[in-house]
Amino acid sequence: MTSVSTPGGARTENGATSRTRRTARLVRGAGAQAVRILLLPVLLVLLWWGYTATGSSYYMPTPGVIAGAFAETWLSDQFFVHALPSIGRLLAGFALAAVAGVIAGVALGLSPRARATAEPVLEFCRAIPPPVLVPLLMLLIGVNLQMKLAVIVAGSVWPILLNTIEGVRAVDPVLVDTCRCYRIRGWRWLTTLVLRSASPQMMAGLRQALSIAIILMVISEMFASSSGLGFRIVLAQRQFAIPEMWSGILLLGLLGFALSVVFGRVERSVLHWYEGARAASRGT
Amino acid sequence: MLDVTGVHKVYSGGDREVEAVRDLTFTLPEGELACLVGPSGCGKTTLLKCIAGLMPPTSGQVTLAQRPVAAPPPDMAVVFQEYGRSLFPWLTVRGNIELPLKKKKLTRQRRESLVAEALDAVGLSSSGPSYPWQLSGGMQQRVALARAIAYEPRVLLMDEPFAAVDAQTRADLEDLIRTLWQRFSMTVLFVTHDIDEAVYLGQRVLVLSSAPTVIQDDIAVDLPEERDQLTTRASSRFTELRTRVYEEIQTAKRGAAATSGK
Amino acid sequence: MLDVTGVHKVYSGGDREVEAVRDLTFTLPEGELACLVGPSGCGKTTLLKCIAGLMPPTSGQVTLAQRPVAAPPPDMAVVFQEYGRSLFPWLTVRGNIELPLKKKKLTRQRRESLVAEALDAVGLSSSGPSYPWQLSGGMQQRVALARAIAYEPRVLLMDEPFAAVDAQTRADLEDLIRTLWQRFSMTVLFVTHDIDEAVYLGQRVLVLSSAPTVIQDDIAVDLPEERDQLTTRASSRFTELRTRVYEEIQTAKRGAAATSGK
Amino acid sequence: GDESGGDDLTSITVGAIPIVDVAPLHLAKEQGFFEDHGLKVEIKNTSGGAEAIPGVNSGSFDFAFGNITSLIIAREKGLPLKVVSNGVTSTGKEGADFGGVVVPEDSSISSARDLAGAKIAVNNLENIGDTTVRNSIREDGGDPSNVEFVEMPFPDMPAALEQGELDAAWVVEPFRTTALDDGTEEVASNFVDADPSLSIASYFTREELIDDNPELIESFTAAMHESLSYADSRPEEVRRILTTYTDMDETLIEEIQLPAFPTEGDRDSAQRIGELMVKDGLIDSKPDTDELFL
Amino acid sequence: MNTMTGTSTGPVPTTDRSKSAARPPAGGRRRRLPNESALLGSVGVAGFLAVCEIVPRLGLFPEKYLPPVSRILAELGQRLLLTSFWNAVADTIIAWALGLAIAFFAAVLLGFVIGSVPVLRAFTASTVEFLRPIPSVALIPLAILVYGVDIGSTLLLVVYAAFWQIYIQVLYGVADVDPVAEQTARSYGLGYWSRLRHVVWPSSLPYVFTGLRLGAAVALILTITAQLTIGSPGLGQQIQVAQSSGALTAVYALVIATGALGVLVNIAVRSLERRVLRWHTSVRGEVAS
Ligand SMILES: Nc1ncnc2c1ncn2[C@@H]1O[C@H](COP(=O)(O)OP(=O)(O)OP(=O)(O)O)[C@@H](O)[C@H]1O
Ligand SMILES: Nc1ncnc2c1ncn2[C@@H]1O[C@H](COP(=O)(O)OP(=O)(O)OP(=O)(O)O)[C@@H](O)[C@H]1O
Ligand SMILES: [Mg+2]
Ligand SMILES: [Mg+2]
Repeated sequence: MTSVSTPGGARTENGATSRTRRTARLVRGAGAQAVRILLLPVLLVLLWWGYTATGSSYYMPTPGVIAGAFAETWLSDQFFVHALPSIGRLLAGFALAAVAGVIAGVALGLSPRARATAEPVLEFCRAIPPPVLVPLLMLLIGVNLQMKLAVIVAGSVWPILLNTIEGVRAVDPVLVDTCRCYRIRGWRWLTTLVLRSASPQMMAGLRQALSIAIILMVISEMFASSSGLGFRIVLAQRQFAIPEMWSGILLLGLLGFALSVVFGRVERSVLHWYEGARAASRGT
Repeated sequence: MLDVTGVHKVYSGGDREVEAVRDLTFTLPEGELACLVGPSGCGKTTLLKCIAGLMPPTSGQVTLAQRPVAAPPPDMAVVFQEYGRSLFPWLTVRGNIELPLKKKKLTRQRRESLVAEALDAVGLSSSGPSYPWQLSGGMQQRVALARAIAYEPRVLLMDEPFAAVDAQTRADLEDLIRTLWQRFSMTVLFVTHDIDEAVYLGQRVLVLSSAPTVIQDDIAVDLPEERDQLTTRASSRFTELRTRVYEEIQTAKRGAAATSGK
Repeated sequence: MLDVTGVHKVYSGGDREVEAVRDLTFTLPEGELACLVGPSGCGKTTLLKCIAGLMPPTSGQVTLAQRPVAAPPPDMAVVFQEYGRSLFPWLTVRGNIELPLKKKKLTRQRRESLVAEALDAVGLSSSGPSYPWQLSGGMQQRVALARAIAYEPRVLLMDEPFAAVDAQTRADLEDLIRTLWQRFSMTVLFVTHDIDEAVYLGQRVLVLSSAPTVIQDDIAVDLPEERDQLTTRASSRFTELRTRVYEEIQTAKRGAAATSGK
Repeated sequence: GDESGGDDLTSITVGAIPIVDVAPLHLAKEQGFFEDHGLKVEIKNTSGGAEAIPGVNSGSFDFAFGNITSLIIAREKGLPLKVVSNGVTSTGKEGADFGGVVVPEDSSISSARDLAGAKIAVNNLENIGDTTVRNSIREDGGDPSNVEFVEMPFPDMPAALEQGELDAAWVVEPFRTTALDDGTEEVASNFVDADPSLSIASYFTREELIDDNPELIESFTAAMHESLSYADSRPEEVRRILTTYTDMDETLIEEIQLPAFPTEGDRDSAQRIGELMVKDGLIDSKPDTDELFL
Repeated sequence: MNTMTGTSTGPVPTTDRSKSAARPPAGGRRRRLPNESALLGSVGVAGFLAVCEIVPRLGLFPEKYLPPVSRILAELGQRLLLTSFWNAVADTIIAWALGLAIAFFAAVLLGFVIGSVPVLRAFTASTVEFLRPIPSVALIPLAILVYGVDIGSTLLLVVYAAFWQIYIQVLYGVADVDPVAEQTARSYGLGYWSRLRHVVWPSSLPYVFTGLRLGAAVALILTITAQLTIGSPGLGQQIQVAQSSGALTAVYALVIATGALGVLVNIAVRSLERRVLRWHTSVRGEVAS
């Protein structure tokens, strides 16, 4: 082959100096990160505190009281008895919803006809509130783990499904043509073209679904159960144990935050090309 | 053999219709290298997509080796005009080139050597691990080209594949295409706006008219098979041919100016 | 006056760093038309983006009329190399051209006539109501150009703006740019791969070397102000200049080939 | 709800769950007992005590209907609520009360004692249902410590029983009748076991309103008393009014067991419930139930 | 523009639709599309109804707990004649529309501002992630306390739940702007707000629409749930009455009414989307071929 020689720019390898620089940057980065994460929550807690300390309302205890209740309620074996199984169900439900949502979303996104056929029914199902859905599921599935999972899936699958559909519909036609003419088909076509190019929107759906799954975990435990994080919150609410109720909500929030951190990691590695391309043309 | 018979294409999107191609008929014998020139917007890309089986013509037919083209035929590679968008941003340069090879039953080694050779041929040997969006426009275009040649197609369709590279690289790539074409006896259809390039590369130059698009002229390039950037381009026959093509395009556009006045 | 002083740009994405531009220093007096040529991937686009204030250089500085450029300065228009992606798909061709005019305090009539004139100048008068994705590559590129000229900028930066149009249209557009430049005395920086074009258009041709990129040469084009596609290009001075530029680029690439071997 | 409205009537809002138990409230409105006492009442549906209590607290409701356990708990937790009128009382007849524990037809459970170790549905955990059912088991000589109570809304219990999801369910009317019609057996009348004259639920208000407007309270209590005795003596009227504010099937309405509606709640029964709650650990110490009543 | 060198590249002759009315294939196909999708949708609904009819009839589940759909529809038909039903529908729609509108505008406004200012986004991310998983139902006592049992509480719950759905979509949408388009706008001196309006907004529209569809359903769900638990008037309350009376058929009938509302909302959003996003790959590809 005749060879053309144009090197694409000189590449400087990082030496030891840049490594120390990088560590320094990392340390500074961790500090800044902590400030970024904590600043607003601290302000909000102070605000809450200022508000509740003066006009004490029965339903809004001070942060101190909530923290006390939190320590008492959750920093004990209660966490293992009630919270851990709930988190397990939540993760299982989310995983099922992700799989179901992506598979159905790809199928419906690819076929306008399938979508036109299924959409009214799906929209119908989507509009049914879980409190009326649960009795039906109890009837169809029974009162068991599967029912709880079904509730979580039935609620959190929608953002994944809708976003996947839209992501799949928006695949760049030039890439579609590229795949067609190189006859990239089947599984490879699905994984290298469809899923990848829909992934930014799919990630949006998954992020939505994660917090919805937490909410539905709570709702699923409001029916036919006698344990679980959601159950504890509802029970505390009904028993007017308001600080305990808030401590449960606090735990949900913390759970949501922790999961979103993990999710962020996954997202960054899945979408590194996407972020990279964006950052690249901004020249940073 | 590639047969294009009475191809007519109308785009109908929104509230208006655009007749991109009126009526095109020509035949490209197997192993021929033809260049396609014509005014901007005359329907070259449209024609290419019809030939590639990416788009059905409104009427008329394309056949390749006696089989009507309804979907992209096997062993065909296309370099798209929108080279930037035809690269997968989530794959590295190497990944992009390797992807179409994966479904060919090749050993891993063979695949890797094909990729390396193609990258080397377009002068990007060190860019394999980069992502397309880390490359300049011209480099991206060369990646798209490398993908096509690594695929070792029987039919190669190229839509202005050298538009974004510098003159020197372009000359090298022209020679590369001719070398590959001779070596693998591919059928090549090459769209370009550079008249010199069309004459230098092709065995034949097809000139399209402005819309309503028909074949304005079909010029056989009777230059010697062995071509060389310096001597061929300096030959008087070359000059004659390029003048002929230039005039045809002028006519094509004047015709359009005249009709568009109505 | 545009001052580029010691501009150095390193892209650091992921785990590797790419030095796109090593050290560039030059001055463009107000109202000058300079062309920038250089091998593919040498950093022309990078430089243009630094000048446009879209990207901070790693070190060095760009000043425009004595003011350091940190953000895009007012009255500047850019034609991007990725013309397709720089057009907004949700706006029609007319909408695309009109958008930048909206923030200028113009009457509606004036705006409309600017749009119509620009469309006419690039030969797309009938494509106003189309969407960019309904146009061919060359037409899209001309829309991007029309948007820039309708804006009536003081500084016009163009990155291979004619790469996708046919030879005839290209010649017309070259003349268009020169006419506008003379009429509005803009400062123009024009990136191209076409050496003839660089010489024909510019008052000055800047040749960039391959990476590590510096200014290889800065050639004054001493052709008469009034240029003409036929006579100018036929003149012996033109041939001399284009040979000079060609050789410089050859040297630039050979240098690169030599250094890249180490 | 505030003092306004034409004809010199005071407008008030009462929150109540739309079930059999609050028939007297609807009768009072329909029969004009409220108007007789200068009240113009708007009845708002709630889904139970948990929503009604904050509603009363916030002033959205002037009065509401809630069960005695919830009220004791709320009071324990410092919510200033007071009962102003009796609501609904057990019939005191074993096997013919408006609530009871039912088991599927083929169940091996035949008495309250056998419920030990069973999976029993109640509508709300740690509330009147599980405390009284535990009590029934104890009274029958069983051990309630390893009974598994699960939460489930009443409407879903008959289906869950039939599907075999549960060993037993504590149901109230009309679901008790539905379940019995399905062939289930009633094995305990938990209210009766706790106290034959158990006042299950009452109408209550916030202390603040009592201090601000004692006449209003008097009027409401008086009207309710009239209506309660009206209802207690005229079951056919109760059955009739049910068709207006519920969606119950008419044949079902004819079948259900109506509760008793004495005008005065049995304060001793509240005391009894308080004891049971302490026993089950719902609250720490025996509540001063007298404080709860006006 | 006489002094400009007019290039004479052929403007492509474009046939007006009026002129080409004689050419049926293209035009006909285009007009048929919405009808075709309506037809397919009806097929889907019919299939769904058939399943719902057959499953109870086969006796897989006791009929009294899962009545066949014909009986449910008959019940619904009876309710359709009652003004109380339509009042409930109106109450539901008002609460839903109000809640959705508030959530939508708040989320879009905040989403765009916060999404396009990286610093703001970085500093609010933790709080957002903390607040999102808090279920609206847990806020019911607080809502009742602050807003009473009227529409205020319902709105609080609806807005709280729907807000996050739209907000997250907007954040992702804002991040999805093509950098070249963004740079084009910047180089032409478009300011922050005009970039937001002319570049960021249109390119994030596909995400916003998905957010709107998600938010609309969640708002409907929360409206019903709030009415069901708090007892403010509307379909939810009717469901609650029916539930506590053991009138299962009525419950299902009302659920179908709710679902039908959801379907109608989706049809509306979809047709809006087809108009607004006609430039987008997802829509134009399907319209053209
Ligand atoms: N999707 C589309 N919808 C409507 N019209 C289209 C579409 N694509 C292309 N056209 C029109 O068809 C005509 C031919 O376009 P095509 O892209 O084939 O031209 P081309 O010869 O490749 O031009 P260029 O040299 O500029 O790339 C143009 O007038 C264009 O406006
Ligand atoms: N986002 C990026 N990340 C890393 N490297 C980059 C990035 N953008 C450009 N480069 C590198 O910088 C160098 C210069 O790129 P640039 O786009 O400026 O070249 P160019 O002169 O415009 O080339 P062409 O003529 O091909 O358009 C190239 O080697 C390219 O690989
Ligand atoms: Mg083209
Ligand atoms: Mg470039």
